Amino acid sequence: MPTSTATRPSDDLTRDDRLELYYFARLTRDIEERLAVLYRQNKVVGGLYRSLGQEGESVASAYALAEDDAVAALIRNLGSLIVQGIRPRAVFTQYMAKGTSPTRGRDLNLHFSHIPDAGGPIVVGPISMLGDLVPVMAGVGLGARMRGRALVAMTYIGDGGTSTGAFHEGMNFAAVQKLPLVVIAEDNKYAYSTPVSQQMALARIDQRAEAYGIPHEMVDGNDMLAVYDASRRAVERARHGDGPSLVGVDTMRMRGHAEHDDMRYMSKPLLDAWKARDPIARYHAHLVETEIATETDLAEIDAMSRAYAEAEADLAEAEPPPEPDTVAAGVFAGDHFQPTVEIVYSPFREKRGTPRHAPASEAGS
Amino acid sequence: MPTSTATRPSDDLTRDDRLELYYFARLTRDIEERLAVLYRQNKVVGGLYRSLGQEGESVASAYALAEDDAVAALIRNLGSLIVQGIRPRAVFTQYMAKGTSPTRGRDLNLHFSHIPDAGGPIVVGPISMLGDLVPVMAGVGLGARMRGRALVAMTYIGDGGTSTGAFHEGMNFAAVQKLPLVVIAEDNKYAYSTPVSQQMALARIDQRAEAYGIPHEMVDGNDMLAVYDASRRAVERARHGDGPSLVGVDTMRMRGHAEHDDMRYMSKPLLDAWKARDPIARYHAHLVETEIATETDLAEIDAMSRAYAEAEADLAEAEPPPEPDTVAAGVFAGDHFQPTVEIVYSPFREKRGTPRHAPASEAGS
Amino acid sequence: MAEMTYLEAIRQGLAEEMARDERVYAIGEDIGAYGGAFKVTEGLLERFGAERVIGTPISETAIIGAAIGSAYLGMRPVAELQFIDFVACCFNILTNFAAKSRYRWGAGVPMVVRGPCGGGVSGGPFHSANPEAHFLHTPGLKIVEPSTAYDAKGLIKAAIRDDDPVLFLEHKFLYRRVKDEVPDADYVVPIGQAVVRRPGDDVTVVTFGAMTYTALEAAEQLAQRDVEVEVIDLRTLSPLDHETVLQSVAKTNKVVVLHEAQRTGGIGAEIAAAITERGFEHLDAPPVRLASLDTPVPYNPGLEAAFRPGVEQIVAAVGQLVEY
Amino acid sequence: MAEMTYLEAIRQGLAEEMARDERVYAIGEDIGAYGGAFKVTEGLLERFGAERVIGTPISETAIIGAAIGSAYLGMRPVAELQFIDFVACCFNILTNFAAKSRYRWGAGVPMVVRGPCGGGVSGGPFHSANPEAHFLHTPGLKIVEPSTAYDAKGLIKAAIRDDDPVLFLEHKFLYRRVKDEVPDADYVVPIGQAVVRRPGDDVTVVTFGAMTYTALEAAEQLAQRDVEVEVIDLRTLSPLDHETVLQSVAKTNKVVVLHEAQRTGGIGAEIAAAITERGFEHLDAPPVRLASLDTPVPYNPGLEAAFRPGVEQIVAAVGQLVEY
Ligand SMILES: Cc1ncc(C[n+]2csc(CCOP(=O)(O)OP(=O)(O)O)c2C)c(N)n1
Ligand SMILES: Cc1ncc(C[n+]2csc(CCOP(=O)(O)OP(=O)(O)O)c2C)c(N)n1
Ligand SMILES: [Mg+2]
Ligand SMILES: [Mg+2]
Repeated sequence: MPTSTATRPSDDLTRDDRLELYYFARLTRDIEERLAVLYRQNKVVGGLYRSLGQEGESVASAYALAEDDAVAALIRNLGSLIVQGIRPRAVFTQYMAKGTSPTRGRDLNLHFSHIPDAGGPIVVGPISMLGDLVPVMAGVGLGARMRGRALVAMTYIGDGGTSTGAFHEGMNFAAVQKLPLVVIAEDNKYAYSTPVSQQMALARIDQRAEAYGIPHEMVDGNDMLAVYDASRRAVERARHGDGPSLVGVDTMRMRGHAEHDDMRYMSKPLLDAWKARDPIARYHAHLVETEIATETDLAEIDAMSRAYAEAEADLAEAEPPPEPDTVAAGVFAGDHFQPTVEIVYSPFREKRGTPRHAPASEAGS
Repeated sequence: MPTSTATRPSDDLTRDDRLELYYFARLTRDIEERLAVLYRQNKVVGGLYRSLGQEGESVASAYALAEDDAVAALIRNLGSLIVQGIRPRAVFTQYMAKGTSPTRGRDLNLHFSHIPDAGGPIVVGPISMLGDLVPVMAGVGLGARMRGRALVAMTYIGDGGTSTGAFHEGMNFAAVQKLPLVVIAEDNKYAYSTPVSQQMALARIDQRAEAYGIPHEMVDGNDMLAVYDASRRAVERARHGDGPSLVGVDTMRMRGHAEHDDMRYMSKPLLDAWKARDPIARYHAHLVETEIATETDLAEIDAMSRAYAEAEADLAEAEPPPEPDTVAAGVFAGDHFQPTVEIVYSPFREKRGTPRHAPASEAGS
Repeated sequence: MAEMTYLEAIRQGLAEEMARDERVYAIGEDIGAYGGAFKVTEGLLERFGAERVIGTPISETAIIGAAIGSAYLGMRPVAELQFIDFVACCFNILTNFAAKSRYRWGAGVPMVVRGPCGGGVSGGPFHSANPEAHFLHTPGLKIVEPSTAYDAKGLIKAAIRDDDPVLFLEHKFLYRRVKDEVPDADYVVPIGQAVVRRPGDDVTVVTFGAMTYTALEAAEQLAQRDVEVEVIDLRTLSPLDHETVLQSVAKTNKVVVLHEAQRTGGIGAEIAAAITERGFEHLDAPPVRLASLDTPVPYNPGLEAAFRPGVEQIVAAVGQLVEY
Repeated sequence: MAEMTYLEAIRQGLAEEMARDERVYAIGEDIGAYGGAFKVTEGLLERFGAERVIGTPISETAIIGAAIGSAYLGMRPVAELQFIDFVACCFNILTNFAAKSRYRWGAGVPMVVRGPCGGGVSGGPFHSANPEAHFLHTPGLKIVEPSTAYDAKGLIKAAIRDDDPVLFLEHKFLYRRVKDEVPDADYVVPIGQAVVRRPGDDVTVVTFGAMTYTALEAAEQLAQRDVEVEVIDLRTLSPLDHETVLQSVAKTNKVVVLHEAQRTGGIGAEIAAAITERGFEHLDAPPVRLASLDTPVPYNPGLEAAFRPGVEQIVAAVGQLVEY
């Protein structure tokens, strides 16, 4: 694992960057905590799928992207959307199937897109069928190249998702075409109830990449800076025309597959062991230890994050359901439906264009 | 490449085994030569897909199987069917869409099965969609295990076929379930017109296996004994419960994709270089050099093979077309259609049960 | 006799077949320790062991491929798709390998592919599919969809004993909502037989699955207006039981074809076309199709309700037919 | 005006669109140096370069996925499937990702998926598919199938300019057998419009693709018996041009629906059902469906001929309708 090389991309992160990373992880968790409350109140339509314990890797990997790059999140990658500026309210309205949600109540949770014509972050939503985002994001990379845009496409895949044919075809195509694609492969120990040992005969998920001849590395997924470093290396390779990479993250799904899951199949000792490795707590401790922030600084961020999540949830709750008579519109072009998602910036940047980390050319790669 | 280990499985081959191997390769080529004539005479219905230059690997790999094992051939693996005892006439009738063909004229070329209830070789035919035979043969291995049969399932995949999602899913499933599956992956430089470099970003096809954590090796596909050795090692592993293996064979498709293919995209120097490495000529030279056979011995086999291929072709030609009114029968069970394929034995064994190579337990593995 | 849910009936039918015939086994994602996403296979792992209750990677094509290969070796696989929507991921191997095998080579593929279908539970565009029309056009494949616990058990047994591949659609809305009497004795519900759920002389409603209950509810309301609706539950969708349908239409002369999948290209087209072809002389009015809108299945409950046909539409359509 | 084959017309239409709009590009297996299995893309690599004529690995799902992703970035991919049969291998990503994208998110996927369909060339069970019915039931996807060179060029252009995914079925039997006049000027054949190929008052035959010629031949024979058949070539299969069909049926009062795919669950069911629904009062006889048998496509030419509907069956069916 090349994380021991002398210079780490994260060395270039400013104090604000580091605090922003913390904020994004916290906000991700706070949004989900709020969703869990709404779920228990029966205000979430359908299921709730948490990323508890994995917020760090989603946030830190997406943090390696530039503002105008493209990201495609799976259900447990809320953090990546928060980093790219998706307004939390949009997420709440999705879960509550509101008429003003990015899908106008037509699809669930993180299943939404944001594809501006030019400029601004690109978000491609998934379909439920796992694996398909890999070829689609390879296509985003291909399209970008053809349009002369130097963007990088990042997406995620679970240990389970790597077993799909679509994953294979997409990875291989990206490799042959040397597309600017970064795939974060999350070994979170389970796919629904299936342990990784029943998913693949591999000790390390990143070995999947060997079949495509693409660079890969495995990192501690609960060490946010390690994830950032590996992702950043992969993003730089992609940006410099060196093709796709796969970053394997070793992490743990700390809840059941969904909130309704009884978790009976999950190993208790494993859960306990990983509890001690909570990515946010670890990063918190790191910030304090390295004197980048005081407990008070972080408590302030915590409070800000929580208040924001709650305010956004409240706004979303007040939104109306969709009008039933809108149901048939928008199957084909020519209809009026053109959803928008509001892009927001963290208090650490506040406006578009403020660099959130050292520019690509200066980053250690 | 572990072909340099002290004992090679092929060390155990008897003189008859070695001559039989030669005979099977010759017969494969002779059948195809005859098919080419029939094709030019417009007696073949549809296309003709040759295995010229690859007969050696199909024959030598299947030769590592036991008589009652299961094999699934692709279009260029006629040799493997000949080894397992499929009567050449069946192949000719298939190509000529005869009513007495194993599919009664319903499907083409090597698209046929032979699945005896117990005992005898199992042949599973392909569908045209590449890749699917891998999960299906994994299933044959699974079924065998459940039925308490110690058989090994072998199938083939082209460089192109390894890019399909079905290949991936099948390999991974076989690996996780430790199924008795051997996959021969043929790098024959092209998939239709697509060079391997546009198919995968890999120098060696066997590296595909890395994604599944299964043993693999790469062999000179035009060295019949090398192919036999590697296949035999894989077959032994499978038979002993050690799960699937992949054997990569480095070979060359010496004709176009099909007889109608203009071959204009094929590299002439590459073709010339491989011409000098013809597997049958090389094996012929080896047999003479090692004094296992004289030129005369081999000329006799040549003549026998050619005569047999011609006689079988003539028999097939005389067969009737299917009755048009049989067209609707046999979609569901309860219909009368139950095709059979005649299993024959080479002059080197002549009858079922004659061992064609040293029994599994004694073979070097 | 025991009262049990639709879901329990499937589980019991599957378990009985596994006990009866050691060639029967279950394969699918999360079907082992977890008992499947909907718990249909709960307890099977404990009872039959990991050799016969095989949890798989997320690989629908491998699941079906493994089922096919093992069926060639004499096994009788029952493959679960976690949601029937994922059948899209194995469309090729199911329609091209499994369904065409017998016709091409005489090699039957006795296998059941089962999974939860249907909407009404806010599943959204990828967890609400009613895919029968995609497979109706696949010679070699049978399709069944029970609406009662009795039929669920009888049909799963029939499907497992069938020598050809059967797509077994389980309506997830019914899993725990429907409960009825199921005999203790071994029985099957033969594939290919529809059933009249409610007799009536005025208008026939042909339907299946969860819509059977919607039709019965509408029939109840219409009866109060002295309109007697005959409700036919097809149970098997391929091959269709044209006989039962035609007999009813010969009596009522008016028919509504009702299903939950989208309208265009749906199974209703085949049913309506077949009725017209065979029963034109009996028809006093054109067969009316009631189905969902031609959109993906929307997630929001209000939208989904607007998308799907309901009691109201049936009552209205029957009312119009009566007037016709 | 220039006379050219159906195949050349597609090639020309594609090339013109690539020249007109740099966002249009081609992707598929062997479409580059080899020019595609049927040579439809011959010369495009030389003219437009490897950046816009992308040969791919054997990965249909990756082809469609790449097309979708690039379409999100503003490109207009034209994806070739070597045989349309292989659409089964990307069924999921095409029907679930591409077709549902606009409805869910408002993100259109302007893309053409084209490939050779159809039988009559001894292609056997996996190289003869007419898959329209599998996709008719997919809201969000359009389907076209030209029967003339003129339409082939006009429709490929319309498909490329369309803002939604279009499945473009090219009948391989027609590739080199059909030749007609194609204007030099830029033109499109609008998606959604059927055309009357031969006017007639007695019986309507609704068909498309290669069967158009079979129908015309039958009409010719029937004319000698003073039976005047009106032949409608649908050209677009989704959305269907019900208007043109109904107008004809209102005149003839009798209709044969003819297609090459298997009968059960075929597009003929939808057409027949829609005619009955909307035109019941005009019908003097039930719409008759003529289609292939419900089996996989057999390989042997004699079997395939017995499998497919031919001139004889059309003549017989029309004859019966006239007598009805
Ligand atoms: C093709 C496909 N098959 C099955 C499912 C059902 N399913 C949804 S999530 C899930 C488990 C996913 O596991 P993994 O990829 O490891 O991601 P994680 O939930 O652990 O983040 C399954 C089986 C699906 N979504 N897609
Ligand atoms: C899924 C699928 N896509 C496309 C094809 C069309 N096709 C038939 S053979 C072939 C090339 C196969 O190449 P390879 O796997 O390398 O085998 P080879 O012909 O070289 O032996 C292609 C693209 C197919 N059969 N299946
Ligand atoms: Mg996981
Ligand atoms: Mg090849």
